[in-house]
Amino acid sequence: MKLAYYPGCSLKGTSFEYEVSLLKILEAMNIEIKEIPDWNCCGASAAHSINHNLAIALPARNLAIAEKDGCESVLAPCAACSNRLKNADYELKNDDILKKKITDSLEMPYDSKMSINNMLEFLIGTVGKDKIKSMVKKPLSGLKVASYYGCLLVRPPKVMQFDDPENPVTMDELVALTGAEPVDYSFKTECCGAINSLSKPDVVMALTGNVLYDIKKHGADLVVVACPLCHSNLDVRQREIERKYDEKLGLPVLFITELLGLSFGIDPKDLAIDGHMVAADKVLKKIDQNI
Amino acid sequence: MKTVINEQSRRNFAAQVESMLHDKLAKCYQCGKCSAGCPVNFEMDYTPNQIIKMTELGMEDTVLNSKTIWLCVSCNTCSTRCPKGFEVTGIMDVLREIAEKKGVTSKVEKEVQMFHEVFLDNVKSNGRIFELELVGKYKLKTRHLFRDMFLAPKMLEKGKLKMHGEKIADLNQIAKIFKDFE
Amino acid sequence: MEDKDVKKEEHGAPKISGDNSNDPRIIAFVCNWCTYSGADLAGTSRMKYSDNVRVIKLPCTGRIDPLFIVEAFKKGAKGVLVSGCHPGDCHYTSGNYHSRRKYATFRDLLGYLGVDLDRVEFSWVSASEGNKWVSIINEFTDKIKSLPGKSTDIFTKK
Amino acid sequence: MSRIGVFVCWCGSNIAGTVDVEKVREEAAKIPGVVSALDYKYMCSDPGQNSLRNIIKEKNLTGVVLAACSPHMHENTFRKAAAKEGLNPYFVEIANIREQVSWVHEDKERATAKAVDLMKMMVEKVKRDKPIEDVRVPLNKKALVIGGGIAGIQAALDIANGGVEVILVEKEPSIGGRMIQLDETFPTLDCSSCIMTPKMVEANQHPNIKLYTYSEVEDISGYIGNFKVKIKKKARSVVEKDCTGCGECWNACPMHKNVKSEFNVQLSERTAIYVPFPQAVPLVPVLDRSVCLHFKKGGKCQKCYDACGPKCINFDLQDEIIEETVGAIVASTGYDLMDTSMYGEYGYGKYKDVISGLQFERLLSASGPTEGVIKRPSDGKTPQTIVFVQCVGSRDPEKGVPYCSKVCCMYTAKHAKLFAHKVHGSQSYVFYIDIRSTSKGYEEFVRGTMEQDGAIYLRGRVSKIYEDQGKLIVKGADTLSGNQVEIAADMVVLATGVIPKKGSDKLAQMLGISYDKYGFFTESHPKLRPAESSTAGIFLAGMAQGPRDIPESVVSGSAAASKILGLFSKNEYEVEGTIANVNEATCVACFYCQRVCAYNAISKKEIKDRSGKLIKVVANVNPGLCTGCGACVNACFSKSIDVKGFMDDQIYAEIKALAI
Repeated sequence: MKLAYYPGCSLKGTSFEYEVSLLKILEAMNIEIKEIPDWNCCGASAAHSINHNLAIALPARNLAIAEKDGCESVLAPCAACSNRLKNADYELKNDDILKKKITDSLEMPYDSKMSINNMLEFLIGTVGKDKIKSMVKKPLSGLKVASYYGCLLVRPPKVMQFDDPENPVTMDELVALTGAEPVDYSFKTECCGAINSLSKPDVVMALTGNVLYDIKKHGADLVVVACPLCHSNLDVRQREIERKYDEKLGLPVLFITELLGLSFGIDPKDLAIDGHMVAADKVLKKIDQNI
Repeated sequence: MKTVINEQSRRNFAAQVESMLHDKLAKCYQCGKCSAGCPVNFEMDYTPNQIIKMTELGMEDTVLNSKTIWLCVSCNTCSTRCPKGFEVTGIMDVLREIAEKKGVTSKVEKEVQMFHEVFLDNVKSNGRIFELELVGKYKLKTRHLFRDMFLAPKMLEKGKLKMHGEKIADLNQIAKIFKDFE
Repeated sequence: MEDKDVKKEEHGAPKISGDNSNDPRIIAFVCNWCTYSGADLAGTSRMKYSDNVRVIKLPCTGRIDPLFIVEAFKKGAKGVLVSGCHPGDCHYTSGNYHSRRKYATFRDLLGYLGVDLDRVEFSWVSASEGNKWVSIINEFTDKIKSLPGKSTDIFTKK
Repeated sequence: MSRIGVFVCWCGSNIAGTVDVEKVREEAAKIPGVVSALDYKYMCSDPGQNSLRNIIKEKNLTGVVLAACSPHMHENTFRKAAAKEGLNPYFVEIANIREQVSWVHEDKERATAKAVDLMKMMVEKVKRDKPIEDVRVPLNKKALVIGGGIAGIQAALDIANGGVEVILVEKEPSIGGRMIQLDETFPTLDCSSCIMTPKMVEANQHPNIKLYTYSEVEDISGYIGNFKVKIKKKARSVVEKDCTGCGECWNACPMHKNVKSEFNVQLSERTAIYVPFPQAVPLVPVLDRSVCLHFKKGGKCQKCYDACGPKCINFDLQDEIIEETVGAIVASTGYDLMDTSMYGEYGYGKYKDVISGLQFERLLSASGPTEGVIKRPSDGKTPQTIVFVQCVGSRDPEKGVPYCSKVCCMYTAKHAKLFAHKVHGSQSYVFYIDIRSTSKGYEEFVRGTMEQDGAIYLRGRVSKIYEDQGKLIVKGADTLSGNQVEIAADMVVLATGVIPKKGSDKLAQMLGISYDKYGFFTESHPKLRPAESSTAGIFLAGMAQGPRDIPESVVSGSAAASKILGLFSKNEYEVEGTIANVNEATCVACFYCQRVCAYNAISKKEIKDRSGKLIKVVANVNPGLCTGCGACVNACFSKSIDVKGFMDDQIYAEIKALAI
């Protein structure tokens, strides 16, 4: 079964670390994926915010291409992309009139049989816990890790069909596999402000600040995420938030793929951890001292 | 505040929203759980449950010009917890789409609206997002030239902002999609 | 009054039991507890509906023998309506389930006998649904009127 | 030869205004077999009824058709009138020309034609009517009450005081139900156990009441007047008649602090041998074998046995099956609370200080785990700020149930009031959607909670509760001020919705009574027969029917009791004769009829000759159970079963009367 890969725009740009680390751990685990040929942007929040049909048509093109390419499931590491792909798939399944309009416009059929996976579903479901556990060469014991899920992975539950929308645990389970200690806290699925990062920076800082300070209060050494938008807000804006609220955070924000890579014993440089705005040096040192 | 209800325009507006939403406004019983959990409620001029009620009452101008519809970040907390299963997030999308189609420019939250427009322009011309171009055009349009500028050097240094964007091969198809659905 | 008279002329003299596709005879088999009461409620609420229908009261739709339906067509009915309580609301606990299950089986039988299945309708009307009774009767009557053919064509030869 | 009389009623202008009644009468007179046709202004009036009776007598009528209002209105009136002249009352048929003709049609000519058709149908039907006798069933004058909460106790006491024997079956070790778990009751703040305990004792001591606690109804068969009941008396491991309730056994039990107390809703622990609460009735302990060391570790521990003075502990006692025959049953099985841990956003089960309303009752109660001092489960500190959240699970079709649980508005107001009384200077906040306070003194009570006791009411739901530095942060909305509200509380009380007692659907199936999709028992008629179930002889009481408060439960218990006393005031029960009837000569004993009968009314009957030799087996209809639905008629392949009053030939004749 061919596994389609839909990187999305962020993984090719501001969140290149996510793609680098993903490809690295896949290489280590000997898993092949195939990038959807000539994929296009899913339209992200902008499309569904002002044009419902466009928000279905743009992702539908990618799904139809992947299907034509002989794939039955697709990995969309970006939480926003997987959310939009799942939404489009859901609407096409439930609205025959719209489906006809869209497939007519695309001049491509779509059979609605694609299984769409976000990064966590892919890791737990497709790769499997046993495989991941067997890969861990450098257990991250002593490291306290908070998993931040945000909105897009779990909501709306009827469309996402993933984990408990109020208290998800999939990422925590992955963290536990690396030997690190998952940290429970209250704001696992509170919103970071996501799409309004550029247009309403103050709002975003307030929301992201809430999440980060709650994580800090619960004693985490670092945060893992599976969403480029969350990463952007938690990492890129962290210095600003510290200044605004005049309280130090110093929380490195890693992608879950990077955390797995570290536990696999992959060199942090190969995982592009130095690409983050908040330096992870302290955490990396702690890991090194473990051995 | 006072609203004189015009039955015809009330019905027209409510019916338009309901048909786009595939849901009934009367389903909402105004318990306020949406507003209780909304992460951006603190910036809004009307709470989400007020937007639903005002839509039902046909207060089209107030609703389409509200900050609320543009501040909504579509985090779906409201819809997920709604005891009636009402599409609260959905109604925000619908109202934004109506505002966009009617050319109502948000007086108070135009940045958000502009960002969405610039974003889609970017998709239209490249098939994908070229972030540097997106940020640049957005800043030109909103004239917030210097906001967030301090982030740029470090982001460039870290390789987060690419100097060249990618375009997809079949831009004709993207153009067709936009033509068919815009 | 004048208008009414003119209308009458247009249609010719109203033919009560005539064999006329424009004025079809419809027989409704209804249960005593739900639909009969629903029809009574339409009356006490002074709602108006098509006068083509003749109601035969049974204790429960579970009592309806498919041969009653065949007999009704044989005696000139152009549409047969069966109506009872909503599933789960049956006065007799499960009688309407029986009739529903039976109906599915006997639909085939009716079809085999040549009954035009478009002319048989099955519905639920509760004691509180006078308005539903009215709309079902009116819609069913309109439907029967719109169907092509005369009553003799109801038993189509295969 | 039939001699039919047709009577056409004008009903003033109600019928005569739209239907040409004279024409209907003329048409009637033309029908063969009709010997008299008459129209009259008001047939239901005394003169109308008198003319009906006179003509029956004069013309020696064999059947009567009234073209009048709906049979649901006056069928009985005219049947009674006919019966007075010696005519079998089932020889009266009604053509409904008011509700289904004159009131719903406008064209007089067409309406008249329809009225004539309906009249003709009934004439053909009445010609084929057979005399029907109502059936009489003997009654065993003893009642069974299932469930010993306030509704069941009230029913049992009322029946017993009426001089009738009652068997009261309770699943738990003690009677008392939910009410005995409550602290004070709204709106009068009576202490619940102070008013409940005497009733429990009275029920236990009443000479006409036989009490089975720690027992369950295992099987029920039969019908009104004659129900056979099997009761399973679970092994208590304590000989009831010898026990003095002294408490030496549970004091000796080494399993203290190991099992969560059901009575205190998980807020305290109990021993393996225990009484659920000090005022239990009967005051006899139960040994919980699922946790007892004697049963888990091969018989070594027998500390309770050693401590017991009268030596009434018996580890070898077995479940016992008791059989009883009763004439009527009350189902009053009560309610459970919904499991609110499904609200991930509220953290019930995750945060110790987020508790249910019933748990708060136990914290308030002097006999509760904290002896009536309000303490937080997490650290035992007295809370200063409590947030009450209403409608948790209720009015929530997505995660809970769509209905209103009815009692939460009032008990929340009571909780806030008692909290203010017990902890001076404290503050409560109540999140509500609507306040439902519609009984006597209720609205004043809620207002008092706000105005005198200072509770702040916020109109809106809560979206999330989380812990932060020892406080529970409650994120809610107040839609009246249009605000999002955040409150730091010491404790949160969820007003949890009510659902029917677990297993009540199974009991309903066993009893053959209907229940709604949630499992609440449904009334025979929601307004006019609220105490009756869908099955004759089985009555309903208490929360098992749907959410209601204590006074309503008491009323419903008394209502069920009065229905049973009324039923038992006669020696026989009369059933309408329109039931199924088997032609034994043609029955081929396939018993398809038995399979489709929802009432288990069909049994096998052996026909023997004079020497006792079996000739054949046939279907037999039990008149006490048959309701005359007619499902069996269509199941019968040999056309050997029919329903009186709705026989095949009558229905075919009605269809034929409509022939075009």
